[in-house]
Amino acid sequence: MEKFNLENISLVIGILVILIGLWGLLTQKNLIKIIIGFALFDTGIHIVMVSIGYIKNGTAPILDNAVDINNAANAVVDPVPQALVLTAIVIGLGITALMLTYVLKMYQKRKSLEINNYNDLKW
Amino acid sequence: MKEDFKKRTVISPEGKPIEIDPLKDYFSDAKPKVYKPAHPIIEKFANWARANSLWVLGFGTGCGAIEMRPLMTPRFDAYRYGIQWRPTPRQASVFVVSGYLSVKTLKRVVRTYEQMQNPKFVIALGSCTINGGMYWDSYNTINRLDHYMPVDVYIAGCMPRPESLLAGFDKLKTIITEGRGEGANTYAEKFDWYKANQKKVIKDWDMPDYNW
Amino acid sequence: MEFKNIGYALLTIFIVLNYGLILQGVVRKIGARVGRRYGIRWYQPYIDIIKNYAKRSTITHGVMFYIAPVFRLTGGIGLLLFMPVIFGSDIFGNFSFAGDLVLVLYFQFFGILGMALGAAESGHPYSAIGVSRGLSQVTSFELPLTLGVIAIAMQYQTLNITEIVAAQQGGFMNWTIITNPFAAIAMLIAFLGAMGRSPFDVVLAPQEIPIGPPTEFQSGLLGVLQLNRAIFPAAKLILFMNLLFGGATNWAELILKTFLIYMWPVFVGTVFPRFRVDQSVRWFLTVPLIIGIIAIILI
Amino acid sequence: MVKNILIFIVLIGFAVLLANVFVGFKGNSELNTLANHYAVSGPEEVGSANLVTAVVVTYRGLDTLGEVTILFLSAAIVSFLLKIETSASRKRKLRTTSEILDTASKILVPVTLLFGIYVFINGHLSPGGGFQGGAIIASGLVLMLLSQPAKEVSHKLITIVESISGLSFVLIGVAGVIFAAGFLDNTLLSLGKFGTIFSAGLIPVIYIFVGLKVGAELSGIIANLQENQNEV
Amino acid sequence: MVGPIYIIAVALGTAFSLGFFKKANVKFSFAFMLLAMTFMTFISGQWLYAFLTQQQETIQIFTAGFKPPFSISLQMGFYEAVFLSIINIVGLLSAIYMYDKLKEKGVQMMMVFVLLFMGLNVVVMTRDIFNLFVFLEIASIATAGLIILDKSANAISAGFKYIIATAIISGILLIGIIAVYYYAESLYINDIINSNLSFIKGGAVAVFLILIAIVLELKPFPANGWALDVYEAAHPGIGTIVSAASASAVIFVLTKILPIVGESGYYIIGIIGIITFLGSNLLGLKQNTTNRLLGYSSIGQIGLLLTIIGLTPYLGDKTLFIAFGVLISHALAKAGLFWLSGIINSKNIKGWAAIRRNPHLLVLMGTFIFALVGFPPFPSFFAKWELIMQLANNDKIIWLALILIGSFIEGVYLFRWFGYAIKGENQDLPEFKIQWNKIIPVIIFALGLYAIGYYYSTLTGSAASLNYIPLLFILFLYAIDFLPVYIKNTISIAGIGYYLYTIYPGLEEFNLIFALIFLAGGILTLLAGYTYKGKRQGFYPLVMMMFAGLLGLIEANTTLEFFFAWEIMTIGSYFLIIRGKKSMTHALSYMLFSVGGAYLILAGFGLAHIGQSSYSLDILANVQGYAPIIFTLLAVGFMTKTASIGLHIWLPGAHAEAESDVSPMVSAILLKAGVFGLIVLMLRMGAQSFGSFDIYYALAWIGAITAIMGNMMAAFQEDAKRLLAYSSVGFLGYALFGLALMSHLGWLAAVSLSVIHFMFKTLLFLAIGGVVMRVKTKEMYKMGGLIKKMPFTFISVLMGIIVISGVPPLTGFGGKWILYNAVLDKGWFLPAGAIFFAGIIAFLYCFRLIHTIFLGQLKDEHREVKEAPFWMLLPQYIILGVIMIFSAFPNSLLKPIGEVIMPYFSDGALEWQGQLAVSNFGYWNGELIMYIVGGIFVIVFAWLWFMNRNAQKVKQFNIGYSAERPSLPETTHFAYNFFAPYKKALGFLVSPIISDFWEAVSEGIHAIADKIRRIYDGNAQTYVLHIIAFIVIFYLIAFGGSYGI
Repeated sequence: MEKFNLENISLVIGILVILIGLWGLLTQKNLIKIIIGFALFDTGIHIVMVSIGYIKNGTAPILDNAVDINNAANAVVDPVPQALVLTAIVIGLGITALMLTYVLKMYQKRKSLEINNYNDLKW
Repeated sequence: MKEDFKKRTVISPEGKPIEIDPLKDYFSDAKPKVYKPAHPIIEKFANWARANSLWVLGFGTGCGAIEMRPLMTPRFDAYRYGIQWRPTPRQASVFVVSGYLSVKTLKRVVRTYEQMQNPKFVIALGSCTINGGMYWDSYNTINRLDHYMPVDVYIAGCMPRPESLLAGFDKLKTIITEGRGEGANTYAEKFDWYKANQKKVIKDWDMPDYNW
Repeated sequence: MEFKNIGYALLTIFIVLNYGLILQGVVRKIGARVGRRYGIRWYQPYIDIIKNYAKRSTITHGVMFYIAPVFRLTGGIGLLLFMPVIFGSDIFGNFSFAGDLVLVLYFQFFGILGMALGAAESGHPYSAIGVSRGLSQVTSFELPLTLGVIAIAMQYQTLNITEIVAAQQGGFMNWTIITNPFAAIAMLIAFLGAMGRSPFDVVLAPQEIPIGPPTEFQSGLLGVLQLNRAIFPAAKLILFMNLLFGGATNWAELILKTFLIYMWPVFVGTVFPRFRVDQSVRWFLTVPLIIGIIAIILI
Repeated sequence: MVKNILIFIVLIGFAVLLANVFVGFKGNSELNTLANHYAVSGPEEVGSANLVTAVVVTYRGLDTLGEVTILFLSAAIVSFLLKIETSASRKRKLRTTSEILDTASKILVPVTLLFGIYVFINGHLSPGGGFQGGAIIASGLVLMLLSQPAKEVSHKLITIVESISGLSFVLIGVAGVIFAAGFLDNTLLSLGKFGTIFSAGLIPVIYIFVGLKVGAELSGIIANLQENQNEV
Repeated sequence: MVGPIYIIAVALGTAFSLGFFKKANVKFSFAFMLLAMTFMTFISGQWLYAFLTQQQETIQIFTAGFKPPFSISLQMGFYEAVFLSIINIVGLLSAIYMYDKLKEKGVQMMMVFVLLFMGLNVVVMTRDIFNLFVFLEIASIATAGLIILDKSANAISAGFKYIIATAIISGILLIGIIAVYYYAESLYINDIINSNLSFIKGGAVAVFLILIAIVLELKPFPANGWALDVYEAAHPGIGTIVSAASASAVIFVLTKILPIVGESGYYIIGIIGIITFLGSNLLGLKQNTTNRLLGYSSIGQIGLLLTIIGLTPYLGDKTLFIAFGVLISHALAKAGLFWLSGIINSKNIKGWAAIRRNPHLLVLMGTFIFALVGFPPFPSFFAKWELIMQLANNDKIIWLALILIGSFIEGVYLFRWFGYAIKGENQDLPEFKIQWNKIIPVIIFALGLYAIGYYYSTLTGSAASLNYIPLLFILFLYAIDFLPVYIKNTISIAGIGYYLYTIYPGLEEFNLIFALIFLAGGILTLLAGYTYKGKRQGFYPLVMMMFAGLLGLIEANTTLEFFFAWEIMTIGSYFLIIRGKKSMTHALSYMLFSVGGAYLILAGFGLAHIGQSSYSLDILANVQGYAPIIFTLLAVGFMTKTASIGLHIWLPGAHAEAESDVSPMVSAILLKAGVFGLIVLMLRMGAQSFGSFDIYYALAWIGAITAIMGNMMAAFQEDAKRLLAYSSVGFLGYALFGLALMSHLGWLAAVSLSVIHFMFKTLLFLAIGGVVMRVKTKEMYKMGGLIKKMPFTFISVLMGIIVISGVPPLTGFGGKWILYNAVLDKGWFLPAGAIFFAGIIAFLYCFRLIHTIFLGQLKDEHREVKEAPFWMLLPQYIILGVIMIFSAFPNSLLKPIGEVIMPYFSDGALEWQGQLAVSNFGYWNGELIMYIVGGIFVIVFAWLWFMNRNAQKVKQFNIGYSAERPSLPETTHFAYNFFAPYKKALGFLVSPIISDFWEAVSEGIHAIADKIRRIYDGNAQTYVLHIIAFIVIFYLIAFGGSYGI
């Protein structure tokens, strides 16, 4: 079965993680859990990114002893998504840190982690 | 005096206070004038017209007023003598005071009389206007109308019948035609006397001396 | 325009004034006779006018009060003079060359407006109430009148009164009342209102608001108004005669026709009791209006 | 409940959307032209054995600068938001640490820091790099703060490290514009011998600054968050 | 030249260095940051200058020494330079504006601030899609940081919502990017464009994801609750940045991305744009919170921009002109308003009444509001004009309509707000003080709007000939506003007079007639201005603006000039109206009807331009298709100014509440602009009908009903000026009726009635204005008997009402007579009957006016009232003189007008024999009538006077009062509810059906808006759900399930 390749499986898993993350983000009422939902969503995206760059039977794109420098093009997986995912992870980290900080501050002001308590601004 | 006729201060739109003396500001206080009759020939013609065009203002405060209405009916038909009823003193020439006059009513009668234009004639209807009639000793009615205004014709009776009224009008006509209907001038000439009489009975005098 | 026209005009005024006064007396006499009374003398209006002029004293409330009767009489005389009184007569054609039917229609208001102003100047509340009623009523009956006039003007393709009369010559079958009955009916109903007789006489309503607008007028001022009361209805009668009944070629015809036309409001007035203003306004804007619209549609 | 059903429906829709995005995905059997270029010419052009590093630091150096900036931003905002205004009268109730943790951390923290430094210095040769190294350094700090919660971290030091390394990164980039072919041009330094530590041009230098900077930034964030802990 | 890369370097360097100054002097840090911002602005400005003047080529900047796609590249072209300049200028001024805040909050926020702008700069320049993502993230995070500048609870929770929402959006963007990378095998935008992803299975969806994510960054309705919270909670300076700078950058990104998507992208963008535009403005209606309202407006404007971008395929090469005009107006105006809101510091828009304390601030606010709504001379005006023209040309009628509706709704709440600012009544107004650093940016942007507006007008080919001299004169008057009133009045009169003198030789036909009405009328009414003492701040520029507009109408040769003038006139008159007492609501409804009418006119002109290359007004004469629709649109548009029935509800209040000498301007003069418009329209378009239904017949009926209703309403008013205002409504009904007749006489009647109406309405408004000035009330029943105190005014009013009522011998009759003849000529009898009915109803209010004010009983407090001031009387008597001349010699008025009409309608013209006018039906000799009536009058009067020369003068209570006597003038003056019986009979006709209708419409829309805005429940999760749902729904719209699994 062509469909059950490694990359396909990880892609689907990635998508599922995205969806699960979104579900958590949308349904949980606790702010921390919402942030966890977001982290899942983010991670799912990262999985998807890495899956996209996978080459069948490729190895890590590091030209050390394991890879022949002249045959590198046929031996390694795509380095670009890996580079991108690195950036994306850092960005995700920054965002998550900010979210946590905001929640911390919100909690300090109101002593509540319930998202419904922060509806003052609306309409 | 009625509250409305007392002096008051109002604020003008500019914010300045204005003293208002209603009796002075709202009513003319000119004295009545004596009008000389015109040249006899003209006057005679005018008197004929006056006699044949009697516009009546009925002052129906007493019981006698009820006797005036039949004059308009087909039975008596006063119109044929040139007698018509007018609802405003400005246009009427004959003032029919019917019946007793309480002090309060007298005030109105005087005012109405003064608002009529010269020449004007007064018919006093019923005994009450002559000597007080059955109310002669009442605390609140006057006994003789001619102390307060010149009366041209008295019609005696209690009540006088419409026929008497017609006779009274007829008499008035004669008086006018003969040029004796100068009541208005008499009133102006003896104004002070009439006023004094009026003021004697009307205690709360709150109007100008002559009501134009 | 020549100066002799002024002379002719004075002649017309004189005739119509006398005719108006006599008509007034006669009509009242007739009214009395209907009521089984003897009634006034036919010349009583003359006496009344003389009497009023013979009054020795007069009061005035101010300039407009003084001018109002002048406006009123000017309105009446003007209305008369802007119409050809006798068809085909140079002498009694008056100043009809100055304007047409529209002028005549609008000139009616000259007097009304002036009178209203004078009445208001007197400061008498009842005068003002009378004016309010009068104007309300005028506005309502003018609508069928206007529709009728438009219908007639379209029928004859002219606004020139002389031409309208000319078109009706040659027997009563040519009269507008026969040739254009709806317009004529609408106008005749409006005429009832214009004459101010019962049932549309709540404007004056003697005793209630003493006699409405002229309440404060007396002596000579009232005399002028009385002159107008003679001329103005006569002028209106002449107008309707010209428009609906073929005009008149001589004074006798004029007197006969106008007298008969006058009987119409007199009869109605004798039979019907008084309308309140709101009732008459509503009434004028229903039945006569519909008739007027029919007249317009049928052009 | 209705809301959850609604969310579910929307997510189904979103799933369909995602499925359709990748409906054309058939896996790769060989590198595409871009990746191929990196794999083939990368070693010559950049001289980095780690192709990912080559891409991250050189080919897509601007992204990396951006990344660093994002972390910097986050750190700045966190420190701004969590700035303790009244430090003098502040009381903190902190958990006491266990003996084991305390002892272990004393051994492990220096090792961790050292490892972090190793990782970013060798970023062009082996898996890892500035970010990874920085993160490891910051995890050392976490360990330290776990064992000694009351320890005051010098924010001043963190800031200075952060600023200096950041500034250096930028200056290196500008130097590329002035002295070489473009912003963040790697060939400002010679590429050296492929596969050795002093190779790949500027990459190790940049990665050192990145590592320091990331370490400092993450440490700053952690320290700030930790200082807000258990505040009365 | 300094390379663009230094923008990044300087910004980053500054940000990183700021850390060193942490404990050092904050002022120094700020100066450092400001220096960096200045440098960034300088770089972008320098490039812009190079592109503008030196034909600079677009350059690519490669990083790392490699060519794309292998490395990230930036691009600097003309458009990049423009956007960078806007963004950086906004940034620089924002920094100055937020000086104290940033200083207070310390260096971190300065770092964040600089980095935000660095992010935006790179976003504009980058050509790499992933790099775009990274720097967008920088911008987002920096924004999130700035949101919490105040550290208030609301700000932090808004910031949290913002982060979550943008994080989700960027996640989606990231998914899109990675998929695109897979399909296109490159991250370089040019490569991606070349790989035509739209045709690849999956690729299209991937591209769609990127597109929708970028669009979501622009906060489309309804997936924008988070953004609104930000606008509301954050510092106004942040609002400025988000709405002006960030939005500009993202819009630019969108234009970069769109080529990847291809045609279908435009379609989606267009739909999203229009939904956003309409939805956001609709919800804006219910807002009372200043910053949130601005937020809705911002989003609305962005929606409009999206729409424009979406319509690119139809707008062609005009897109840029249009989009940039809208964008720059939005950016500058919105920035200015946000900044102002920071100065005023009132959360509620009602609190903005405080701004009145400083009229100059009010001028600034007005500038921004008018620029937003798209009034001239701002760039948005020209952009909107061009937009409508192009849409019409491409037959996009629905789009055209929707855009106009949206713009209208936006105008509603903006002008409501502005109304509160000018006229709102609020007891506890917030105090504010103006700091130099806050006001300077505002002033710069306001001036920028004018400058760009001027520049834009030179770009518009057909607007090149716009006449700016009157506008300069206005500016001059604004500059000398500190002088006393008599100097300014003299200058104004001289200005108008001189201008009239210079243009007089070039005028002919209707233009001459209306120029005389407008300008001579202006001079006459300005004469009354000498009455006023003191400075009368702000009055003269506004008056001149209205007259400039009127003048422009006359001088207009092209549709654009006409519309330009129309809008200028509207602005001027709006301000004049709102100067009156209690005029807030009236001015608002005036403005709304004006704006609505203007949009109809715009649409009409747009449709008329289909298939035309010229912009001349004469294109109306040969339109290609849609003729009846064009005609109806334009006619209704003009009828909002003539206040025809249904569109009249603004008028009475507006005219009644205006100042004494403003009422005649707006009533006697301004309304004629509508008549003029109708004349221009009818002359060119001629007869129009829908199938067999004659539009003119409908117009005639509208005119007739307007006349009846206007007059009847007038009869029932208690307020003298309101009465006159309704009378104007009625009279304009006649004019409309006359025009609709489309015959010589009809037009003669309409034009002469317009002239006459101008005269007597000026007369009456001035006279009544003088009375009101003296007695300080407008309620007629509170006056009475003033004839003795103000005889000259009385004479004016008397003559005025005689003219109104059309009684011979005065000139009003002439109009009636012509109308009669015209009707008979035309044969429309039923509406004619209605018209004459209306004419008779006029008696009611005429009499009432003169009776209740001048006749009857004088009131206590008016015993010492003086005659109206000389300068009020002078224009009245000048007019009176002219009226008498026209009355006695009607051909002096009618003959020239007839000759003007002759070339267009020659049938049934009047024939003049001296003063005798002869028509097909009748004849009329005004002079003779005058003599006859005068003669009779004099004779009768002389006789009466002779008879009664000795009459006794009596006083006001000397009346026959049923033997009693009155006691108070108040109870004796019969004035209140004067026509009670008439009301009883016909009052049902004037039941306020029309205002009820409009009220119901307005309330209904507000209720809908209120319901819809409940979707913004303040919960971050809901907002995320909106985002996801938005994506899914538009996915379904875009692909319709064509790729279903």
